[in-house]
Amino acid sequence: MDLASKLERLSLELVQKQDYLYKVTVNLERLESLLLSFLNEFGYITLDSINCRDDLEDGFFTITYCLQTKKRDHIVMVQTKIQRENASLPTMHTIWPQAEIMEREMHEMFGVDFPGHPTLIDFALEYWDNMPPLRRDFDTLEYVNSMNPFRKQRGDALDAKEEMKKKREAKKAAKLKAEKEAQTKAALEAQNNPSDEVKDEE
Amino acid sequence: MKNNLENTIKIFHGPQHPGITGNMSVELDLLGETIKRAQTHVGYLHRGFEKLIERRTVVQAFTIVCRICVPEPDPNEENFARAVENLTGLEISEKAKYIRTMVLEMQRLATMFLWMGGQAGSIGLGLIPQWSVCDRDYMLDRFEELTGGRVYHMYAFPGGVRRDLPEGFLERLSDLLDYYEKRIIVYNNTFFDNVIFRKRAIGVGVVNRDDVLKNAYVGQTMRGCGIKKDVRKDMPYLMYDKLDFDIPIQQDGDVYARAIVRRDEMLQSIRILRQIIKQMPKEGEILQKIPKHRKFKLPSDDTYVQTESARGAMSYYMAGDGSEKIRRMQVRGPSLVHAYTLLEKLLVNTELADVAMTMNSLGICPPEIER
Amino acid sequence: MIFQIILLIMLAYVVGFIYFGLYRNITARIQSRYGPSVYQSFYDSIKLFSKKNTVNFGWMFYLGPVIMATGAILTLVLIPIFSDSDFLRSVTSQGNLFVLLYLMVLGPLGNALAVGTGGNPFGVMGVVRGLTRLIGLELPFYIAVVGLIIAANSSDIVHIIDLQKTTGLNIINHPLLFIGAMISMVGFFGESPFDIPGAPQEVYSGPRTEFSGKFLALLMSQGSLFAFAKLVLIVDLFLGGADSLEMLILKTFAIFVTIIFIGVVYGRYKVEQAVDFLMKLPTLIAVLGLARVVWFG
Amino acid sequence: MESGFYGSSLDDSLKCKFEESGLENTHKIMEKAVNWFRSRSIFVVAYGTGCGAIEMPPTFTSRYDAERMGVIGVATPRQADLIILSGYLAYKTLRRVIRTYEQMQRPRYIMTLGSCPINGGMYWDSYNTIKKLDDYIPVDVAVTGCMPRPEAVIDGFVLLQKRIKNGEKAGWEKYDENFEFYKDNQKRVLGGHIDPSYETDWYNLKSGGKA
Amino acid sequence: MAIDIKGVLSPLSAIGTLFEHPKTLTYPQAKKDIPVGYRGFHINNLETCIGCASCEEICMNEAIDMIHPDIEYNPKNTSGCVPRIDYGRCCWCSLCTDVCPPSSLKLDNICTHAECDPDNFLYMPKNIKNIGEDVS
Repeated sequence: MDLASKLERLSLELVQKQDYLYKVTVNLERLESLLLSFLNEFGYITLDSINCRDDLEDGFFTITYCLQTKKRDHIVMVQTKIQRENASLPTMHTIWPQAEIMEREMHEMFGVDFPGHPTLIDFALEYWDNMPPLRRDFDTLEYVNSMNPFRKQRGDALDAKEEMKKKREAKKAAKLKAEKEAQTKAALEAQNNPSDEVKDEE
Repeated sequence: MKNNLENTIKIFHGPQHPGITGNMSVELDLLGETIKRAQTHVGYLHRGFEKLIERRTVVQAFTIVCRICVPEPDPNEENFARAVENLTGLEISEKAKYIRTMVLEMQRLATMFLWMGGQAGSIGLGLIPQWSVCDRDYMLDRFEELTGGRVYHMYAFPGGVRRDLPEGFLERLSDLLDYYEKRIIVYNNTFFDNVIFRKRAIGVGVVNRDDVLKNAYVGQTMRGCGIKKDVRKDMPYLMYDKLDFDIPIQQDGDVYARAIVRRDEMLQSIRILRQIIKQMPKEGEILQKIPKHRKFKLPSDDTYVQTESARGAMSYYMAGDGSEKIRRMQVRGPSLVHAYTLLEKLLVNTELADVAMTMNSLGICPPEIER
Repeated sequence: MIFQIILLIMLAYVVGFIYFGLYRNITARIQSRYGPSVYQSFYDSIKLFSKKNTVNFGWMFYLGPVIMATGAILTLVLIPIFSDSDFLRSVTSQGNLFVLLYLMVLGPLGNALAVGTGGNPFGVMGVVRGLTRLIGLELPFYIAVVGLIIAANSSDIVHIIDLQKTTGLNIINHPLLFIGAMISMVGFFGESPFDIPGAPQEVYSGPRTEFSGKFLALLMSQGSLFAFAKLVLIVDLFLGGADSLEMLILKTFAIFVTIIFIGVVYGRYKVEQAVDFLMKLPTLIAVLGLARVVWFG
Repeated sequence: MESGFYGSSLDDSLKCKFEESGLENTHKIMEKAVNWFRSRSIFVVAYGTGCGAIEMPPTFTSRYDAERMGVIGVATPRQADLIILSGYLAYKTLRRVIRTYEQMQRPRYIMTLGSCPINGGMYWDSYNTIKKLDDYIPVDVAVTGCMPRPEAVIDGFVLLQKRIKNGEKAGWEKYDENFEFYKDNQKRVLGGHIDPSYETDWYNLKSGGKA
Repeated sequence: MAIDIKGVLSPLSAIGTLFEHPKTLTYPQAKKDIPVGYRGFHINNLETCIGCASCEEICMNEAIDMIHPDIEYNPKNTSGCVPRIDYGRCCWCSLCTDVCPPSSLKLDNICTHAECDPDNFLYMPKNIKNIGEDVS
């Protein structure tokens, strides 16, 4: 592919993921210039989307820009990593107008800052004062439990595993009991009729 | 710039409004009836899908994705299934591919009928919604037979589809297509040729052709401007490379051009469905046998899939992390850019009466903007 | 006399509501469904009268429906219902077409007054649209009426009816005037393509947005009274009036169904498109009719 | 809240008047008649708060035609008797719903569609949706399903009509009686911001940023 | 002033529908046949249910509770519990029926349930052997 050689000159590797999907990984310093050269030199004029992934364990966000040419016959993902703490990215809204809304969403959902972005305000949430919700350390279930009570009628629910164990134990106990009873019965019988046994022996 | 907004009154078009497509609102600054500024507000439908999906395994997340866009769930299922298949390297059988293609095209027809109702309703032609929603219902009846669900089908499972075709299904579908062909002529007479619709729609909401490619406008917005692009042709998935169909285009870029493109696409959908009915293999595995009771382990990798929905290209970004759960799934539907970047621009200097019409013709679906 | 007036209002009320019910049914049939019961409008109006009102915009707001109802009732009383009987003759002979044309505008003005105090932007917008549309509607209708007055040499409706008995129906004698008047009558009935004031996709219910409960019921009642009055007016002017109740209902129903058909199959013009259209085509037709009357008798 | 003149028939003052003149039976019959008319004519404002919005068009158009039962769609909450909340409610929507509901005139009813307003539904662990709607506004009829078919919605209408006809205690009366309870719940979950906010100065933000 | 004659006249063809039969389903009176295989409400064959709680495990809505039934059930039931479904949670995805090892849990094609009290949506699946048999 032509793009691969072009990128090789920039010492970047183009990886083919699927039939129509390619990926370039780049570090944050070179991101802006690479996107500009994608737009101006390589002919990738469409910014399809900006995706953000929270890699909590490694402590960074993975940002993916998906670009397409005029022909729209393949997609190139330009991927970069930014620090999770005080995350900040260059804004692309001056180049691609649609980036404005994508970045606004990312700001709200991940808390990524975009210096120079004009409208970094609420996108979908209203009066939100908690952690940005799509960060993976935000526990949505805990938040729900603190805000909203569920219905209480389901209190009689049983833990099936426990019940299974209980029943198994009960069965075992019943079996043991039965065995014991049988034993004691036998023993009792033996005690009650020792004479018979003796007689038998005789 | 600020002087423009003097003497304007501010009204809210939505969220509870008969002229809005779903639950969103547009804040309008009006000078008389002329709009001086428009601002989209969403968030009334935000559920945090992407958060919910992170908490679920692949099998569990499968049932939730179709809710992302309510009027047309199937492209979502298809995208999700294909993303999982890409990540895990599953191959699906030819019959499953045909069935999925068929479901997608059926969904496209159903969505188009619903759109036609909305578009006609937005100009006060109450007759067409009554007819077209009923016609859409007949397609939902077929879905009911095939998938067991009326609106949410939950049918395209990663690795195939969940059920085989019922007996005699293809014949009944074929009958329905005959009926639809007749109906489209009726709609052509009563709606597309209607003098009022032509008068209202021609020259309104004109999209600038130069913006289209750069700003990632998709679907009919793009094809109404004379740009012949369609994911089904450019990056064919499923069986689309083996099927014969055209991409209808119009040159004007206004509401009427988009309506005509949609009408022609309905005819193309019928054409595709007829081919599928003819070519559908009799035998074939419906669902791949997945070891360990339908448990998927996604590798720590990412992928990006695109499907042509009835309103344009819909894309999913999906990444796994080596466990059963999905690390991240991001939805990029066609509405996001249309509702913000495009709508806010198009509405300026049009009239209040054009808002509902323009919005409908862009195919905006609020639940998909904010997930 | 008072008894007759009350009888007339009751007749108009019943016929108007049943017509409204039929309107819903016929529309529903064209939309291939059954539609509500014919008496649905009665149910609606009684239910609305029984609702509690908790909003208070002041007296002016609530006078609006009253003014509108007054306009409707006066219009109704001044139109001769039957051509041959003495029913209400002494009242109708007091009025002539000019008074009627004035009274027909009273309703929208009362509405404007009320909605203005309500302060709902959608209501105000609807009223402005309604008044703008009225300019367009009145022109062809007034020209047609003037043409009839010239032809009959009198502005008395009774005279116009009587004249049609000798010269033949005006619909045949002056078809151009009839077409012009009918097109604007579609607008007076608030039907598509001229239903812009209350377009739900744009301004909710337009002028009615803030009205609820009893006042909405009053609006609906006056609407059906007024609709009946307008139908009778058209019948009197162009179809030679009616000499019996059956004839009246037959003729008004024919006009009504025509209006419904036009309303169902077309969409809605924007307000300036509507005025533009009304100023051009129907006005042209009416003017041609007028010219024909003036030059050829 | 209610002024004498704009008040209504069949409220307490009227009842007193009837009772004073010894006409309790007449009042009862009148009330029954009015209840019947109320059940035959239900004006609906359909607020598509969630997925259920997709089943509203089939219910109200020619396939299922709810209008034949006297259930008629209107545009504004002022004229409506019934508000249909079709699906889950985000917090942002709940603010608008409360406002819409309070604009409706009594008697007013609420119908919810889908399992989400009942106990969270499939968004039970979502950070942005309401789990138990009847804590915040009184629900008269709940229809389950995901989504409920139009048949189920019509069943809901039939149930509501039966309730109105029998003169059973409706949600709006509960809302008036337990106003404090509902308001407290609303405040708890909406953080005091019960009215929607429309205060952001978009225009200055944009031009200021880009200049 | 050009007049679009076709555009004016062709919509009038719609009036012909007035004389056609309406397409409406008069629902409470006339019911539509819901096909077998529709994902409606749950049924559970207590004779074969083994109380394994697979359905509870797969349900991501946590809609399924295992409780002791009032009536007679399968003696081989390992836990003595049968599923009860909260219809304030269920989304009728039918994953629970897919994973059911003895296929005792199924979805019927009955699917309407309206209730005044939102507390009454805990649904005990009907004890039916097969779909179609004894729906009472």
